[in-house]
Amino acid sequence: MGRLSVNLCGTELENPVIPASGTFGFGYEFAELYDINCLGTFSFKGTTKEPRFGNPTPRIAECTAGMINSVGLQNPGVDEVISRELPKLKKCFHKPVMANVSGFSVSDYAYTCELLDRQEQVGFIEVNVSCPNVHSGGMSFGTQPSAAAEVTSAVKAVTKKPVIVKLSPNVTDIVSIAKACEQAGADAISLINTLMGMRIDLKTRTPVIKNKMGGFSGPAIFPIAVRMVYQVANAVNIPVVGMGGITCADDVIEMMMAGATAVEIGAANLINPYACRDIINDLPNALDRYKINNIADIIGVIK
Amino acid sequence: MGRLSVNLCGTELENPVIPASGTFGFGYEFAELYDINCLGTFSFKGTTKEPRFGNPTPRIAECTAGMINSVGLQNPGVDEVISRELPKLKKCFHKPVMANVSGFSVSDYAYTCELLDRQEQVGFIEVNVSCPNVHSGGMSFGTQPSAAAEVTSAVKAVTKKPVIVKLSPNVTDIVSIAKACEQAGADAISLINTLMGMRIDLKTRTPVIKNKMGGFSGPAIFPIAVRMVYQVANAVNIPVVGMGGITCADDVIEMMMAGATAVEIGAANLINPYACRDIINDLPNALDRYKINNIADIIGVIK
Amino acid sequence: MKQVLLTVKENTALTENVFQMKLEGDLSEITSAGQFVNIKIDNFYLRRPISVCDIEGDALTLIYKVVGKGTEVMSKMGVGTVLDVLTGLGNGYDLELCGGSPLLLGGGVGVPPMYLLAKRLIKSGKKVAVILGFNTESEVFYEREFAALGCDTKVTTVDGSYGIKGFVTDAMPENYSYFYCCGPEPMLKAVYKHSKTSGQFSFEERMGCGFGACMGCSCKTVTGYKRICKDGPVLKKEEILWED
Amino acid sequence: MKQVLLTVKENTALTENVFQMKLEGDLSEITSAGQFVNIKIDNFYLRRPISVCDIEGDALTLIYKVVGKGTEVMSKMGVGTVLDVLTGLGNGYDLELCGGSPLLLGGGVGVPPMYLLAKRLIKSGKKVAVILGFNTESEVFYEREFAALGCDTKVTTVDGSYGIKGFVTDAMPENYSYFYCCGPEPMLKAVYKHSKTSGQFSFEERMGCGFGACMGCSCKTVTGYKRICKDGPVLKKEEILWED
Repeated sequence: MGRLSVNLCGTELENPVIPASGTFGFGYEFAELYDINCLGTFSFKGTTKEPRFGNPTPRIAECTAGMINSVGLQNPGVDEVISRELPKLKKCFHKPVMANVSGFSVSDYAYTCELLDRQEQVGFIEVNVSCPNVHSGGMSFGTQPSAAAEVTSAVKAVTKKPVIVKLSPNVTDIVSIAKACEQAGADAISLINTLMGMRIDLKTRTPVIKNKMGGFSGPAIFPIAVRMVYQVANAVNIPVVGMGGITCADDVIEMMMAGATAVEIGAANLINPYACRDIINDLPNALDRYKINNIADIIGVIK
Repeated sequence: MGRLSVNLCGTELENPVIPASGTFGFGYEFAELYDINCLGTFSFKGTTKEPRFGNPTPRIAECTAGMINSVGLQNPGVDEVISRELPKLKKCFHKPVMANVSGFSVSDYAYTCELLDRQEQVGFIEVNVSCPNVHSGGMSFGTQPSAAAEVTSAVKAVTKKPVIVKLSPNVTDIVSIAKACEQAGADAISLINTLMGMRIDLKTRTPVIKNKMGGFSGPAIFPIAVRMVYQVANAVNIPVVGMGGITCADDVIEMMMAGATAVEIGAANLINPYACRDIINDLPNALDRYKINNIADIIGVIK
Repeated sequence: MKQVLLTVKENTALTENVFQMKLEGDLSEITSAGQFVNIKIDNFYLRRPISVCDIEGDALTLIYKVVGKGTEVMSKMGVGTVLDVLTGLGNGYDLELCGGSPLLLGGGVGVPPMYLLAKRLIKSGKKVAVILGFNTESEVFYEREFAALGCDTKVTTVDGSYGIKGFVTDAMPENYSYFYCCGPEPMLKAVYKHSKTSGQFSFEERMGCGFGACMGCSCKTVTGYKRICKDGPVLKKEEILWED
Repeated sequence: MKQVLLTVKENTALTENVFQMKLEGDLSEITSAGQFVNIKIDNFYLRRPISVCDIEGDALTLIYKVVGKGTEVMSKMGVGTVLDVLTGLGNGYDLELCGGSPLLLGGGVGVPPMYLLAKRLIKSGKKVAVILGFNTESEVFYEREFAALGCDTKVTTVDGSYGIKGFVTDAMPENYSYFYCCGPEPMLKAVYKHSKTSGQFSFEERMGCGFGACMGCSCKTVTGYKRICKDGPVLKKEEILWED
């Protein structure tokens, strides 16, 4: 057990660094660049019951210290993820992986999670509740405690693996939603998903993103993420996985001091494909810099 | 009527540039630097019924492309604002000024607005509903449509001047709050106030801000501001004043294309004390760059 | 893909807003014409993807148009500037299928990738014809360079101020064995319609990462969903499904 | 206040993490010792406030400690770097009340503002005594410079590795007409307690703007609320209300 190891829902992670869903595919593109077994684990591309192309392009907009994406959960669907992506992943990643699941109805979530639960490669199930609920006028599950709890219970009923509920920050009271998920049986909470943002092309007088709005991520949102991780970590008794704009080892430590047991890194992978490897390599120096023996010692030191 | 002029609630502004409350004091510090009569108007320091020292220090934290402040509405109270600040302001600013009002109960707001309404220097009253309501456990007025509407009605009852309700972005559904204020008689909506954020000092293992959390502003939040301005402008039939991370003339145009009739500029004044003057001087070039005749032509061109 | 540091050796204007930048460094990952590099620019979050115009040993030539604040900063970079660049991105053109007399069509900033392609086709003994399309005379660049390679080179301008009046399609010859095309989408569609042979098109899309991770630049093709940055930017005529 | 562009003429280490930077440009707004400047650093949002150590014509001397990423970047700036600087910030020390033999006490990075102050007091014919406090010998700087001005100069180190062992208060003489003090808050409080005369203290606080607009650095005083950046950083002993 090294200085960097943390325990997430009973599983020992070599380090707290987890590439976030949607920025790391199913791993093998990055495996061509470095040995991804250096990661704590990673959260694979958001998977849905049916295959999805996602949203029309352009799907990407640049911002100061960040970007907006409107990919729209493009993925081959759970069956192909299991039949084609996971076998490919098996060749290059030998740790329990985090399966990221999205859905548009409670039953969608349950269906997809049940199938992924059976894959022994899968060590964690991360449930993205930021998706629109087709049965309530497209309102996101993640914006109401009751809806988030309903998804959590349905998923818990079909899996024995740790269920991590990934929350949307586009809410008035993140704590009430986190607590509802905890009460519904969530084994951990991960946050924050992207903030809703928009940019306009002044020359063409149209939104840069074809769907007008999209998810804003990058260093710009880090202070909001730290705040929400702090609020949630101090309100629930389950582990919190912190994410949102983490770019360097110092950011990892700040997020963990705020209350995160592990961290996810998203946009940074897109700018520097080696970001997670570089951060992991730099973490020991950062621990020395701040006189920290083991990284687990600082989880939630801010009271 | 020049290329830059806009009409806000029946008052002609020479240009849409308005320094935001809390970043421009009562004007006279900036009047030593440049003639502040070049401004459309400005929103003066948030004024409350009683004098306030505000929050303990440190009140400021740096972020990537932004800052967190936790000043806590330090101000001399409405009586002294009227007896001492406004006379000083009168010497250097000769346009109708925007009075920014905060309160901790509905009657606070009404009391302060009624007194400021009588000052002929005051051309607009901007009501900051992001403050905690002491009568409902410190929950911000701005987070519930009903509470925001209650403040709006109470203020409208005591003033004949245009009332601009300034909304908090820390909510699930900004549109419902904007609509509630419109129905309660608001003459305009301004947004966004700061996002709640937090930073941690890794060396001391304490929050940088003494009160732990504070209001996050600066270029980092611009995409969120553009999105919310767009959503609100397309949902209400009253003018919207857009703010949040505006730093240059292009940002002004983007915010107006999103639906803003005028814009407020906050944090930028603290980094470059000449920011508003510089932006006003650059706006004509920006209009040429994007082939815009009059700036009013682009208000809400994004549908 | 490889992340390398490249040094600016030259950065000069070819036209009012089209610039040529020569860079030096490890280019080992750049294997084929039609690939691109992705450049990090200080104070901008996303990298700027620029297609490879030419490569000679450790010397890379890029030609880019100033379209926004990022490329404007690029245009002001001095000799000696060191850039963080992701190299060897994209599939590039397939040279196998081109027959004996391929036709290359480039429009505007779609012209540069045609240069390395022409160079390699000629080296492999092909008879190469090139049509370069621009809006007007002041925007024309690289005609001499293509001619110098030994290409049969035609230039078209929309306003007729130089070369043949009209679009590249107005200058397409009767006979060619295959074609390669890069330019704005309307041009691609026109060539798709007018072309009598098979060929390859290079596409543009707003990218997030540029190396296949973010799915930001996906498109639908006959053979399924493809990522312009990784499975493209070059698609074969038979694969293309025009949206709209 | 005035926004000016200053050019770095020198940037050298005085100790392991304390640096001296000399800048050149329009310093017309800097009127008194104890004032500070606020420096914009690329890629950092807030400016960095640094107190004036010395000013001679258009040459400004700053002494700063590397305490974070911003000052670390500063420490690596080369000669010729041009900086956007707000000058002439803060009230500075009042020299009127100092009597014939003022005592100056500086601790750590509280030492630099004492230099210009000493220079001006001596110029006006005062007999100036200076006590410079540091933690240990390796951190000591500017002793010779103060002596060269003609000050009666003492140095204290907490660990006794150099000069008098202890704090500046352990080296305070029996007789002095007035005092000026700058250093960490515990030192200010100690001097406040030990001092037998009136005097002035220079305070530090995290600032937003540095010129009085944002109310980020307010404090309570006997004479009401004051902004450290605009109404301070210098407060008179009689005004001070210690919090906690």
